[in-house]
Amino acid sequence: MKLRTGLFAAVAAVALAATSPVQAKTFKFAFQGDLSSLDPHSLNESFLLGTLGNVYEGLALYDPNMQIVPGLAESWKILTPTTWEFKLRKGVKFHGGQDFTADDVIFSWERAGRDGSDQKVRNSMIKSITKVDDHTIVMETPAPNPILVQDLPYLFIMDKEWSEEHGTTSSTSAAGDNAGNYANLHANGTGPFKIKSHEADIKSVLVRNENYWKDIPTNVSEVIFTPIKEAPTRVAALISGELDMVYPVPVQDWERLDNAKGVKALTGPEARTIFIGFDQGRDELLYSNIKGKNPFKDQRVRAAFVHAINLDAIKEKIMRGAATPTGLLAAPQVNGFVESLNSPYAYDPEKSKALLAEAGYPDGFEVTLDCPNNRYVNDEKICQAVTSMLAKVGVKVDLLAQPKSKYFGKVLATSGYDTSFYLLGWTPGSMDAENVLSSLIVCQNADAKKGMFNLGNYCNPKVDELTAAIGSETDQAKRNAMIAEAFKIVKDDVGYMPIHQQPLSWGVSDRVTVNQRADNGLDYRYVVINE
Amino acid sequence: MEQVTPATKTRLQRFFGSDVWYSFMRSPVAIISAIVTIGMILAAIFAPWIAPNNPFDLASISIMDGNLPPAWESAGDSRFLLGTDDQGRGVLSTILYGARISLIVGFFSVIFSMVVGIALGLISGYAGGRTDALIMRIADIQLSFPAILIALLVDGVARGVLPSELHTDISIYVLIFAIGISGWVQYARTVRGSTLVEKNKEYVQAARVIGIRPLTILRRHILPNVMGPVMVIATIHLAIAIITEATLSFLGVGVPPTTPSLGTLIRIGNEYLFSGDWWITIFPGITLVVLVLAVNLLGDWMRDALNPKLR
Amino acid sequence: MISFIFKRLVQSVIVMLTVALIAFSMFRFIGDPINNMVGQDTSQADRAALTEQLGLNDPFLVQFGRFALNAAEGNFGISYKYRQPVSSLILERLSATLELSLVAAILTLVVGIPLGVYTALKGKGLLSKGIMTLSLIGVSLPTFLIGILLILFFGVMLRWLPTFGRGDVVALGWWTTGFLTLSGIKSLILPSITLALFQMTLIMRLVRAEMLEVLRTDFIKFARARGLPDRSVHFKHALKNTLVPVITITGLQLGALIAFAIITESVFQWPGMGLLFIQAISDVDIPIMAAYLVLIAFFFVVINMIVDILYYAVDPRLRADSSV
Amino acid sequence: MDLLNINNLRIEFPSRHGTVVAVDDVSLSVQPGEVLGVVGESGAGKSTIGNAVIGLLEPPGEMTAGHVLLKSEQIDTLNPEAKRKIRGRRIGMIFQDPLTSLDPLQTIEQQLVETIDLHLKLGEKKSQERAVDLLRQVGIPDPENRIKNYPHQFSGGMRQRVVIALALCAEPEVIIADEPTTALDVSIQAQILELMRRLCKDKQVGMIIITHDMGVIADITDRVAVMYRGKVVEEGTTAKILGDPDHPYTQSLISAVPRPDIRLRRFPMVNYIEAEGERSRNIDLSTHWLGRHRDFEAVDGPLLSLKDLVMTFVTKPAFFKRNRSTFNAVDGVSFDINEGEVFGLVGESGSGKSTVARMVCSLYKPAAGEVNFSGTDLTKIRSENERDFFRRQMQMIFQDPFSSLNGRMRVMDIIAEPIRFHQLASSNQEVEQIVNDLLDHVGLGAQASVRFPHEFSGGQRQRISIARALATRPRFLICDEPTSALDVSIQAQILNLLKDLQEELGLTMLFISHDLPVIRQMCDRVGVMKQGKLLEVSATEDLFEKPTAAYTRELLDLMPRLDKLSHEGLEVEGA
Repeated sequence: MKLRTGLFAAVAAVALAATSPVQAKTFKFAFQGDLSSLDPHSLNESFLLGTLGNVYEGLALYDPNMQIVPGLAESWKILTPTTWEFKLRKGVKFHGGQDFTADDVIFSWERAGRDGSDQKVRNSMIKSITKVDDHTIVMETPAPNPILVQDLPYLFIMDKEWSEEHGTTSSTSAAGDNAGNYANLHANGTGPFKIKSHEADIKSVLVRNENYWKDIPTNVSEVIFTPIKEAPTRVAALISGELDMVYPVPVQDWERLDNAKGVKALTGPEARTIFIGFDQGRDELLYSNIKGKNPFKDQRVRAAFVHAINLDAIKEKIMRGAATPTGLLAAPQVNGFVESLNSPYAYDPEKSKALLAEAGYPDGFEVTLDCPNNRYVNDEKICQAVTSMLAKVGVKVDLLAQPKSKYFGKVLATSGYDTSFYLLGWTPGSMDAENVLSSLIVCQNADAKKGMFNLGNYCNPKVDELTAAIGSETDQAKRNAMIAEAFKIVKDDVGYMPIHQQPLSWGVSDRVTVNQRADNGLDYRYVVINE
Repeated sequence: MEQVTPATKTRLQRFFGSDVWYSFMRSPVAIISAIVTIGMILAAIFAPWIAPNNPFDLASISIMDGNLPPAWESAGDSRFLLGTDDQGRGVLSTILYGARISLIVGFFSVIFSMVVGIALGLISGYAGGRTDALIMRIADIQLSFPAILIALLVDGVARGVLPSELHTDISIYVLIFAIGISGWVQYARTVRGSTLVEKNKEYVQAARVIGIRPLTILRRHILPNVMGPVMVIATIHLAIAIITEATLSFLGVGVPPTTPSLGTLIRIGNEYLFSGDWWITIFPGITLVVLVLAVNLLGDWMRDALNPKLR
Repeated sequence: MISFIFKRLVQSVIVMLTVALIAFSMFRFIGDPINNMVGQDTSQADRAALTEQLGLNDPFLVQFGRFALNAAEGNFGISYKYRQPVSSLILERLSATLELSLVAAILTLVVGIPLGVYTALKGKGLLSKGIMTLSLIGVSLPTFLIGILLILFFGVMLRWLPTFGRGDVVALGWWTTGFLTLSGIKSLILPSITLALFQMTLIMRLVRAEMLEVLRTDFIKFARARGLPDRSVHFKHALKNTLVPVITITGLQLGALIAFAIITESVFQWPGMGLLFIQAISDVDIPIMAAYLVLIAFFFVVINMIVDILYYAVDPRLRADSSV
Repeated sequence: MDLLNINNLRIEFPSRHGTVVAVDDVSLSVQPGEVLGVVGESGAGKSTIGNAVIGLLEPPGEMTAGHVLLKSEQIDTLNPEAKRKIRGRRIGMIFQDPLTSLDPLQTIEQQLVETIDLHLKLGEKKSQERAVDLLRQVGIPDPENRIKNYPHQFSGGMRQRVVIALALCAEPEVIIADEPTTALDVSIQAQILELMRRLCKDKQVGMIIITHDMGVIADITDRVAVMYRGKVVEEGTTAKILGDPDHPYTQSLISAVPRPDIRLRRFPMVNYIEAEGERSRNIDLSTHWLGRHRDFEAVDGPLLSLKDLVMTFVTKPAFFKRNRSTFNAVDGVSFDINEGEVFGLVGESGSGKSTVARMVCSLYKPAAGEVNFSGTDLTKIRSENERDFFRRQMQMIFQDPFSSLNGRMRVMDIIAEPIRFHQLASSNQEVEQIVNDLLDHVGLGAQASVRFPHEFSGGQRQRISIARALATRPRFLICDEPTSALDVSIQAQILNLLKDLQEELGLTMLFISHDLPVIRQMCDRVGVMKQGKLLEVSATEDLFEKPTAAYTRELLDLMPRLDKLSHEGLEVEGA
């Protein structure tokens, strides 16, 4: 009996310890996917970058409205069109206590360019970095680049010392050794939160960095992130009060969230454009019944496709009115957005049929549409709707919807762009149209790391010329005019089939106030727990 | 009219005169479940003729009809009795077609298991010795793994081996194979057990004394006598196969959403459960449960009827 | 007894080797392991070096031997997706799955066996018929549907119980437990019921069938003819004899719980091995699949051993010292 | 005062085909120290009476009339709890199969002590002492130690002793024994019967023995009630019923019992229960189908000659040969059978006699030795086709009429199978003709051919078996316990049929039985087997009159004494 009482007391004590409200303000949230690594250079993916943006920082930061503000660099100035000088912030310490210096910037830039890194594009924007003194550096770009700082928030700075000490001088990849890359599971940044624990696909706990260099609004002392794959589970967990915030929330659940007590849907337009691309590069499509030629090389076929799609129906029925149909690959939040080009291609199935007949496919043809099923808002459903709409003009689409890991494994450069017809979404990391042009629209050029995400290799030399010029044009007005011209060409060529700007769709408890950034990023700096 | 003597009864008459039929006619549960099962099978077979619209004909469905509630609700549309899903497919029609796929997968995987299981069970039981030991050891090992796990593994392996563009087209065959291969052990063990009993019965020895060759003995004498328990297992297995298919589809490794089975429908509908579009998931869910329940009840009754000592 | 255990051990080793062979074949022949490990930029020479370094050029048996030895040490290589050692991924999730399965197993036995006995003894009663009908409905409801309905009812509508995850867990060394916190225990309720329900009905029906079978035997008839009271006939003689065949199948079913947890974990976002496995399947993360397979086989082998020994303890006929 | 009275008992079983009256207006009584035999063939309703008396009638059975009095106290109307208290305490029960009557998971002691303590409330210690004492009384050696054993550690006879001890636990006034010795070998049977008789007299217990076996009746009972179709047709002292039966059923029953002391030419017509059927006799073998193709080579010497036959069985299977343990079921058996002779093989269960039969017809492959049939060693034949030639000449009739016919096939197909296989007929029409002839010949009639086996009684099925065996026109017939599963009157019919066929067709026979009286009726020469060895071979009359082996003498001594049975209507051979 005595033993039992003792045991009970011990259990109770442990239970108490685990549940007793330490003066912690804990913010719990869930996302549909996992934080796949803690290595800041391992994957160029929005969620990873957004989350690690609370742990690591770049030379510049986004403010709540996605405007660039100084970060680890106090200030910068353009010396020549291709050289910039950055004054680094003094007195900043990494979580491990190391000082932040110019060497760390140079090391991190180099690391981003090494094997295993997924940030090689950001590395290649800079030709060299010269250390002037411990807190001054000069960057040289390969060509004039007026928007260089736009790309700096996600070029995260790691501590050189720490990295070398733990042998993680190149980014995490799955190569050989069983020990794994140290930075994959450990982090040492300068950001406002530190990683307390990270169990892949189970839970990550972050705690406040009390020595953060800047005053920030948040009163959160601990953040618990749980990946929840199933949308209904996610929503249920929010409604039942277990979580403070979940995202994304299925658009059809907005009404339900707003009606439920203590929670609401937090929505807004995302800077992400969803579009469908055609393989226009190959002479014969990989996945089609048309042999010996590529129907997508014919502008009329592409035009027929875009006119067959009823974007309003997709908006109303699949997105529950929550998307903005578009005719442009850049969203309104993106610098260089062109209002006049934003109107979608008209829905006109008759014209579509006529164009197909004109191009020599009166009975249509067959093609396979590659589609992710867990990446974008209702991605698979959009593809299904497109499939059914194309069926009405005689095009038989085979839909291959896969989880994002497999989908990206198939369609990206890694597998040699193994697709004929695909759905993709894009948010320009720099929030500038140039990123859209150079990633999605210029001809593929593996050496120059250009057009890397132009999976169908749409290629128009005029656009390439304009993009090159845009890259080095510093006059904002001239630059925007050139961007508009390039987008006009793409639109006339029907280079892509833009669908819509997808909505941001968060579910938030009334207990907290969060800032919803247009790139779907959750910045803990602005999370406030209401009393 | 001449009296039919017992000596000239046909097989059908024999069946209707049998105790099994008698017990069937006396069990309302069995009758109802048989009617439900047969009704659903017929509805699935004739889905293309009785479904109000064809959910697989992409050209005929319109997304503008999407998310309509059942016809009796104010926003409902009389064309879609049970409402529509987000793509504008009538739920009633998708259920009919979905049940068709579920039943196809169920039936063929059961047949697959049955053929493999009976063949191996007969061989194992009749041959004995090392053949028997080997087959039964394999069966034991496989039995260590629940069917759902084996089906998942086979499915996973198939995904790894086959090019991804094939997945949609052959996913149904992969499913049939995966569920089928996971179920043979039960048949094999039962058939082996019965074969061991039957082969020592004197009618088999009589056939051997006559000189009948083993394969003929297995086919003509033993097989018909071990089919009773096999039919019971097959019925119960059908229910399990349908559930397994639904589960795999629910987990996202079953049939693709363009040709949804009941499990896929529930998975799709599950996303709408909170938004108030309950009909997308509730109706397929009810259909699945009713179908499986009916088959289970039938199997349950059959086990009791064919095994009179259990009553 | 010793030789009996030794024999079972040898059999277990054979089973494990067979399963390891299947797992290894999956790992080796599905997709190119090298391709899954390196990036697109890796040169042909580096690939060749890695192939050599990993020993993928060695004879099949050598490779298999190495795989088996590594597996025996718990080393299953690196997950393609997580870029972490599979063993650490599994270890993080092991306690979650085992705790869930354990609670479900206890539920299964504590509810299933008494209900089976009750329905066998009171076969004609209304309650008993009701239980039987309910059990059939239980067997007919797919696990995932049960889970969804439970979440909807108890989590969302009533807000009584958590709808996902394990709640707060306490780490005891590498083992994390949810038993020591209120939220951990609350979190266990819905998933364990979901997981247990199907097995519970199975066990119940099995116990009922076996019990009915035993009740028809001559020794029960003889026990009644000696005037033994029902309590003794039912529980002393019938139940004990019922349990002999039930033990084997129960062992298998309890093992199955661990694997069936895949579905439950998926519905409840329970951070266990099953969730890891199901995601590995959609990602074709072969090292995880292989490791999971071997681990499940290991659990089964252990459970089977325990069952055999129990069987041995319960049934005197198996003990070899019988004489005439 | 009667100890137990059963008055006008009527028991009904409602069923789909209407209500079956299992017991109809039966009245019986037992005195202390008296053994009452209830005898009848299967389905006579005798076991139902026993169950009704102890209140354990199996549903849906129902006692619709009559009452049961124990010492003038009516017990059938008592409540279930009161009935339970009578069971074991005042009425003990012994069932047929000792192998299944004991709980396998409890020691003998646990089962005995539980029962003793329940009824006599002696407490643990006293109950244990009594349990040991009881075991000693029923003749279990070393009871102090054996009591700790589990049932599976006892042999069948010992287990029946334990069952009897359990029935005696609480000194009941009445014991009902339902076929107490049917599952036992004849030597054990005699011991058990002796034990029961002694206990009955010593303890002045009233005993009802329910049996189908006239030998048991003759051995142990004081009075006999003969049951037929639910009714008691005749009741009286054992001597009267056996020696001078009044009722025609009893007369036919008794005349059908094979006698150990005399050899009959044929059993008298015993068709009280089931018509023997019209056989087409006197066929002319020179023209009839059965006579054709009988062009077997004549043999010098014996038709069948066995030399040092050995058969080994695996008792503990294992994947590797060296781990297996084996025993020799047949160990060096040699004997000859001459053309036209009926050779009997007799022995208790497990003596290896059936194994010999199965080796002769190649169902088992001998581990060693020769099976010479018309000069060819069958064990040396490798090709199946070559073996078919001998299979045609050699057929077998099995013991169990319920399992020896494939229930899924019509009688036509069953009998036609060997004809078709050996291609003994040129057309389907001819096959059908032959099958109908055969059915006629075994007394079933051609109309039987379209029916299924389950539509026939056990005796009729055995006739179908015989017809199938004859379908290859064999010269050699093996009969493996062909009548041991049959009621005694049906047994007589089948034995008659076999005798007739043997004479008509000049068949050579190997006749296997555990039943010495049957052997005496059927065989010309007899071999006695024990534990795989052939102890002696001699002419039948010599064996019965002057056995050489000690074991044979023992067997003969243990045979039930049937000399009190009426000889009326019997045609004794040689007399």
